[in-house]
Amino acid sequence: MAFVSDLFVNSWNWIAVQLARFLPPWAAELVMMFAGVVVLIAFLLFMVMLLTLLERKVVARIADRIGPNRVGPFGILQPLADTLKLIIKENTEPAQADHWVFRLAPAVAVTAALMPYAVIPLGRGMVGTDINVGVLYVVSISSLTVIAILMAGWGGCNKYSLLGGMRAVAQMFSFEVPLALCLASVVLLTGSLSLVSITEAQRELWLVLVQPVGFLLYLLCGIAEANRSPFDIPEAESELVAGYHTEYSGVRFAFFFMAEYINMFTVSAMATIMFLGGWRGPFVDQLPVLSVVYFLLKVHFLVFLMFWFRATFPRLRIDQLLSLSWKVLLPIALANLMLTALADKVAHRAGLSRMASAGLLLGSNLVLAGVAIATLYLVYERRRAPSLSRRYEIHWH
Amino acid sequence: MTDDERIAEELKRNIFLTTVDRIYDWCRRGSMWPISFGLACCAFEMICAAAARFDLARFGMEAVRATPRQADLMIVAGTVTHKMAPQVLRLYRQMAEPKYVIAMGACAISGGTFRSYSVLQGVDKIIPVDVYVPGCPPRPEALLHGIIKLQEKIERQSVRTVPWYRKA
Amino acid sequence: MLKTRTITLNLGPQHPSTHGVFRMVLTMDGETIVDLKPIFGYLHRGMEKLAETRTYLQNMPLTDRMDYICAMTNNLAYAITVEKLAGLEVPERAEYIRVIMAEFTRVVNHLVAIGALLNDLGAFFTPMLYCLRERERILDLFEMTCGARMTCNYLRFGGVAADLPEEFVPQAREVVAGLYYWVDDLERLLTTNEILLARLQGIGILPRELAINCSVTGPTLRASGVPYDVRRAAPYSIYDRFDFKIPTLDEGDCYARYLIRLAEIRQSLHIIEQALDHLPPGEVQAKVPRLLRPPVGDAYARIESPKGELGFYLVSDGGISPYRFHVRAPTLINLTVLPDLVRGLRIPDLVAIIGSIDIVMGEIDR
Amino acid sequence: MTDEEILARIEEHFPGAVVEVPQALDFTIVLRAERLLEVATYLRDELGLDYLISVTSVDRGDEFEVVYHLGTMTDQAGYLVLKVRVLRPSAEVPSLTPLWRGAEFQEDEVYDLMGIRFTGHPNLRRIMMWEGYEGHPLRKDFRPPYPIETDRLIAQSYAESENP
Repeated sequence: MAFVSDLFVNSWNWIAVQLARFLPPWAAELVMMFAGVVVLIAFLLFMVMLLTLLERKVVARIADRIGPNRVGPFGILQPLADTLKLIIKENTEPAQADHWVFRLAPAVAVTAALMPYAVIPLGRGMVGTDINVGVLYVVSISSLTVIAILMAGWGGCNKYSLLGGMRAVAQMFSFEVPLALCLASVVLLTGSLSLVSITEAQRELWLVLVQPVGFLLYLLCGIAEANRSPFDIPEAESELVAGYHTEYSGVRFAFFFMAEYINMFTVSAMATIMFLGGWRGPFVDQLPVLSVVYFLLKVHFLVFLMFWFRATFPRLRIDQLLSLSWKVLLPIALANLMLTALADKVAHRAGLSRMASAGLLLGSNLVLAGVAIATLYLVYERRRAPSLSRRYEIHWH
Repeated sequence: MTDDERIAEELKRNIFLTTVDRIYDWCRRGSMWPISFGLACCAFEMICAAAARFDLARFGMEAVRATPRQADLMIVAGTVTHKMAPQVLRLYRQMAEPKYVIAMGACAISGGTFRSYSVLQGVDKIIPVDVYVPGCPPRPEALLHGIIKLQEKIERQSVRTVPWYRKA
Repeated sequence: MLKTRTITLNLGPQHPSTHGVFRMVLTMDGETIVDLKPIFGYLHRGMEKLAETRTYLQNMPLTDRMDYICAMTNNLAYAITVEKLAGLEVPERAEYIRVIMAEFTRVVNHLVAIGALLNDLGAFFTPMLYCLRERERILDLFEMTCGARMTCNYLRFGGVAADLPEEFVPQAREVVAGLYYWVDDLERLLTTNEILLARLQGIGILPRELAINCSVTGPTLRASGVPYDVRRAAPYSIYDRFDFKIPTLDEGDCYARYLIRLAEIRQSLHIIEQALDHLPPGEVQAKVPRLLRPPVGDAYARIESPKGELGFYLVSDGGISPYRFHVRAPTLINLTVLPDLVRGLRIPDLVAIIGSIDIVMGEIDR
Repeated sequence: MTDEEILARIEEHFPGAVVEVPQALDFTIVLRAERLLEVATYLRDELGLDYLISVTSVDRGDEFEVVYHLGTMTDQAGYLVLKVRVLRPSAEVPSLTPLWRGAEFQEDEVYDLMGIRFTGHPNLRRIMMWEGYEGHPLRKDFRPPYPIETDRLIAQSYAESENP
């Protein structure tokens, strides 16, 4: 029972012990590290497949359809068929392409997407390495994706690709800033940059309960970072054909596809860790194997939100998107950070109990939300009033 | 090597290839992504086929790609005019192998009712067509039937004989 | 100072949001459109020439394939023109049936237009599929009456091809009631959506004077504040008997065009209800010679098709086929304003504007 | 204003502009081609016929007829048919595009399909067929050129696929 209760960690340790019997310690370490990487990548590939299937099913259900159901029972083998097909498909390359850039871009995209998982705890004790600047690492690595997209946009020698690449750069740069600020306020509260300790810090209280504004902002910025609808303008299908991956086919396109879904998973995973208590949940201390289940459930809830948005919302325009980031999200994120710092300090000085300080933080956050919404309403209504002195009243004749 | 051995050897190779063939055909059949390419009236029945009542997604085909590079199937839905023919050809060439073509509707098959100076009398004059779906326009069910026929056709293909792996 | 250059971007003929094979050559400064040159003709099927070699009745199917989303109104326009040319009368019941069909077609077209507009805005398929789902219900009615979903070929000179089946009226009432409810639903989903407002309001403003000068018709014109509707201005068929209102808006932008379509759907449903209530019994087809030979002359007749004023100009030399067959295609003429609307905007706006003008290449190129 | 009044006004202001008023289903005025522009300007600005419904053309053997339908965008409005006849060899008509931008594509179409040139049109081009296409399809004596562009393309395509 003890073994099963923490199945993954225990079996991992067991293998390590077995290896250490006939290998020198450094070799055993190396093998285990390699195995860890392989297992992680395999897990992520499985997740990508699951997500593609889920997305198609969810979007289909929202649109009153059935979704894939022919390949395998209930269509669960659909992603497998897609993957295999993309692998055997021809790799086209435009004659005028910047060949090296064109070929490297997919690899860079996938690498950049995979790297954050070195530090993300997927369950209790299930983390590649627990480095003490985890948050910083994830934020900096995930902005590497933009390089891959720019490479793809440039390399394809296609105007649509180029436009898509340019849009992606603008978009990701602008959303990086408020995103980092949201994470900063979490770091401020938990006092650590390590993702494991941040999860530990939410033992009693999920941070979403004291930082609702931060959570929402993070989710918005995260969706934009992952280029998901309604912020999917770099690959806006109805405008730019397929955006930066217009010229890619076969495996290379599959890589971009994979990178996009892994990014989506990363964003949800980070939101879960930072705000939703990571893998924490009831009975997790008695039965640690549950932690993975909790983690995946929370992540998939957020992913489901993204699918939902995708199926219902129209897309924003690029300038509207950027002004949303710089003029709305950034000020709110800054104010959130300052207010959190202030409230935290006040709570410490006054020596409030944990619950009381949490109440104070939540209160300040809600006040911020109220002020932000009121300001936005005033500003936008006033702006709307003169330039659009329109009331859209239908005259009947 | 005796004949028996040779036969056994050959058999082994074939059995291996058959399994490869099965997987090869299965994955192409299961995930045919059409290019979003509508020419005329039939395009609308094609869109209807993707809508709630007929639901093309069941075949894993709702992943309509806007770019020819990522598409496997070109549904020529509608009249191909002489002015459009070069672009159709070009789109077909931009698609990556393996690729398939369904000629949907009378116009794409033979020019249909438009026997006039500007209409190409059948898209098969410029690109090879795998399945013809008659009708003006064909009902979405007819298109689905055509797609199933194409899947059957794909199932009978073999890695060794498909044209796109042959050295020219 | 950095030197910049404009780039030329070819949108189409194959592009996800050109609604067919429409090509636009854009001159762009970064993402801003400096100029636009529309290029048509990728679906030019030579209908007008073809029609000169076929009898009058044989041309009816050609009109189905013009604006393939609203076959019934095309039929109606053509039938009215030939009836004017040949001086034919239409029985009462047939007129009512025509009106019912034409208004259902209007609903179908506006549903498709709204769905396509949302699709262009990037609402991944869902609103489009909802619209198509409702459209199917109306197509069922068409199919029940004439056997075809899209290319109906239902109207005849001096009547309609067949009487309504028995179960048509109750089912039509059901569909109408369902649509009322569903249009409200659609409004709840879309009309106040903040992203939709941001994308559509103030985009592609078409001034009233420009609209008139460019002979723009249909919902696009009415969204610019001109209450011009052929059904009211020059009633054809029996439109003078129905109580309906013409909605107009003063703003003239994409959102106004969207609202006009929604309003017109409700008005059409209202007309259908009245027509169903007063549907008289009797013949549906007047006595018309099987091989029609209209007297020498020419005639122009027009109707308010869902996309604008659809007119046919027919010249007869007394023979069995028209000497000249011309279509006044509303969408071709509506597109005149496109370069003016998009100048200075961006590609996403262009896509929204095209969606809101509601074009069908089959009619533009013929 | 009734059709007859309009005709009277035109004849009063532009003596000699009206060639003929034929019997027709719709009230029709046949105008002299060179007077078309001024009459149309007058009709638009003075008589309020501000809506150019359609522009089309008919091939009548040795002459072409260009047909304009003019109306207003008000209730209870009829329309007026203006016709202009030009002889086949020259086939030139003043363009109405400077007056009504709505005429632009329609005149392009008439030029493309019937081969009537519109003088003063800002951008007269083939709108339906491609540039360099021979002939004007709607003329009665039109024979499709052979082999046409696509045939060459097809031949080329086959040649490439056989021996790449």
